[in-house]
Amino acid sequence: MKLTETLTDLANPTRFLALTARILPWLAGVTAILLAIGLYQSAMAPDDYQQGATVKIMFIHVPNAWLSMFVWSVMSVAALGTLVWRHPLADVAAKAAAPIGAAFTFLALVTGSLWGRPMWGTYWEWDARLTSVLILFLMYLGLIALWRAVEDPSRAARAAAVLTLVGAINIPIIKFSVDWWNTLHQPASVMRMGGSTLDKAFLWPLLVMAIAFSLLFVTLHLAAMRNEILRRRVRSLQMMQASRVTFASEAGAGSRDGSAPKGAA
Amino acid sequence: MSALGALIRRDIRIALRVGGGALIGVLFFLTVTVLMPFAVGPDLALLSRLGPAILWLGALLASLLTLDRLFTADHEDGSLDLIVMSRTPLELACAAKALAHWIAAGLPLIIATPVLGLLLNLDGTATLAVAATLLAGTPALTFTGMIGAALAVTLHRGGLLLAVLVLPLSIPVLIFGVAASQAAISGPLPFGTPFSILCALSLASLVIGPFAAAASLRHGLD
Amino acid sequence: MSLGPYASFIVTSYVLVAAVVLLLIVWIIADYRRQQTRLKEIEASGITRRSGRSAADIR
Amino acid sequence: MRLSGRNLKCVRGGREVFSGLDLSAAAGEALAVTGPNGAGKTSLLRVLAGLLVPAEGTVALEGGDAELSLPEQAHYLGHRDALKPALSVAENLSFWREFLGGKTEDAGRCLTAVALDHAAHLPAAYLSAGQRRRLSIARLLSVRRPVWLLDEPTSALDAAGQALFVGLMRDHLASGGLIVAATHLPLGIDARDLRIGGAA
Repeated sequence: MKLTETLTDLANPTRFLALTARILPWLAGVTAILLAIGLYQSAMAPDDYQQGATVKIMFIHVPNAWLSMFVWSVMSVAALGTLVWRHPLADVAAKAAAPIGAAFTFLALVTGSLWGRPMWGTYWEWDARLTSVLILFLMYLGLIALWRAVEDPSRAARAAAVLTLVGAINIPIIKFSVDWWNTLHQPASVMRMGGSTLDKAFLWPLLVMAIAFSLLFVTLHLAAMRNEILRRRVRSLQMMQASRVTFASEAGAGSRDGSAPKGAA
Repeated sequence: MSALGALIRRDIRIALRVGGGALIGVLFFLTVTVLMPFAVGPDLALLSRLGPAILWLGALLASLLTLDRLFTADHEDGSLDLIVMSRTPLELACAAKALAHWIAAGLPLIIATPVLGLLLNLDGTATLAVAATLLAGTPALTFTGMIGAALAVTLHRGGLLLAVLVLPLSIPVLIFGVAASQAAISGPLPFGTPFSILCALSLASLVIGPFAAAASLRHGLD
Repeated sequence: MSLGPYASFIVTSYVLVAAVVLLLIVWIIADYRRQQTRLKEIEASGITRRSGRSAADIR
Repeated sequence: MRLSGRNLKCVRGGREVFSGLDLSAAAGEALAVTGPNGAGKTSLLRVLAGLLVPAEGTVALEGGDAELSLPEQAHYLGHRDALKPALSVAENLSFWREFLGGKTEDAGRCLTAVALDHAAHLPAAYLSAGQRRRLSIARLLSVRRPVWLLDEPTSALDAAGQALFVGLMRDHLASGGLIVAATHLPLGIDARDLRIGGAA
């Protein structure tokens, strides 16, 4: 019977929930401390001789940009888990990561355009790097739409896994094409974000912030996975509830006849 | 009145639930708009000149493509039979369904316009003008598109056929919508003239759409 | 610490990041609470998991 | 109150389904429309419901509410359940209750009557075919309409569900209602037989 299968599948997630409950508070604590250190260091970092104080935007822009790609690779690994190993936690991980990844990608876009405004004079320039991030953002939204379009999560998981992997293969191709398209139209680069050599004074705060944001993602992801597991538990219990109603009514149908609202109202 | 309220509430609720298509329209709008610069090039001056036209085309396609299921879903599960039989006039029921669709799928397009305006290098006035024309014009798109959606039930076909049927009908809306936005940005016409024609088109479609849709639904059921 | 002529951009970007991250956290916590109450409701209606353990129990 | 059809002829897709059909049913009476597949049972019900226009003949309801047409005083229970899987059981029922209007019954009591009260807050997507049919039957109870037009009403129901539905139909007839049901199974209530397409 399908129901028992679903319930045995929950056995493994149950252990995951126990583990999550134990480590989440610690993870959250470490994330908060690292974020505080990172923020302090970025506040204390000197101004760049070219960009002045706007370089401070880099300390939050770069971690978000890094996460936008990192989350997609996490989802790709999870997609492999869904398609190849059929691990019950894999599609939970993939589904929970998508909105978080979309949020970080959105932040990368917004901070990027806020960083670019003083340089370009407009909020948005079809700069190769930002444009690629924008396309990535659209792909995240498409993935979320796919998850929302199908009611049965295990059916949606297969489709989403295929789309995630195709996306992972396509991202470098898109990146390359956008670079090419961009240089075709604008031979001279408008600006070079960050520059090639990074001063040590910037490197440390950036590194701390990157680690802090990665930990933030791990924390949020684990919590979101826990929610997703509970949501599926609610779903399977509700289906059980729906089928039990019929059994109950079979036993009590005779007596229920009398309780029907009498037609003459 | 409470019957129409119930219909509007139900349709909006379904559009926002899992499986509903309310936000896919906005995503489509976003994607189409982002595609344009790859075709015409990233020249900001050019983009800001084409901006209103790009946004209008995107909104037109987005609001049309989401209309596909307006009546078909109700037809497939038998709800449409009961709606036709009910004491509520079918014309009003059609208008209520279109209104619910516009709230769930049309309004988000207008809310997304400022963000897309930023991507196309439109300044504040231009974005405001495009958003205002879309606010006045998208009801016309929904209510004329509804006729096509009703025909799709009759013909047992949707999708591209619907687009082919309805796109020619929406040409006037497109002309005056883009004209009004251009007038607000660069002139020389005053903004008011094309804008009031746009409003008139919307009002006319509010009347024509429900009657035409109801007529084709009545004859199309079997 | 002076932020120079572009202080508003720097502050806006930091505030935005904080707002979005807070929003994510609030959404996740609210979602958790919602699932927990639903599980408790179902349990109150007499449906239990096969293992016999409480559905809302995550430990 | 009397529902009558005179000299009805129905043509679908260029093919004549039935012709010269007369029928009549009085208040408190049930009419069981029987016949082989393709004889036009569903078409006849849809003609009565005003969803199909007959090629010839007339349908009339005498003694009902003079302000309202026959379809507006009738419930139609078709093959399809008119339910939205995304909405909960209670939301589905209360939508039809509000939309159909007129004299209404308490939605909770109607769900209890079809033994779905425990499932009220569950999404309709989780219901089985029989449960979906029960929910549609709850719609007939939630809004008072004198005429019930039923198309194979018991097909998806189990024995308990059929027994329950027979009780509900008896109540409806006892309160002065009128039933026209297309069926190939015994209805379980006293019903006059109307056999169509019998020659085949």
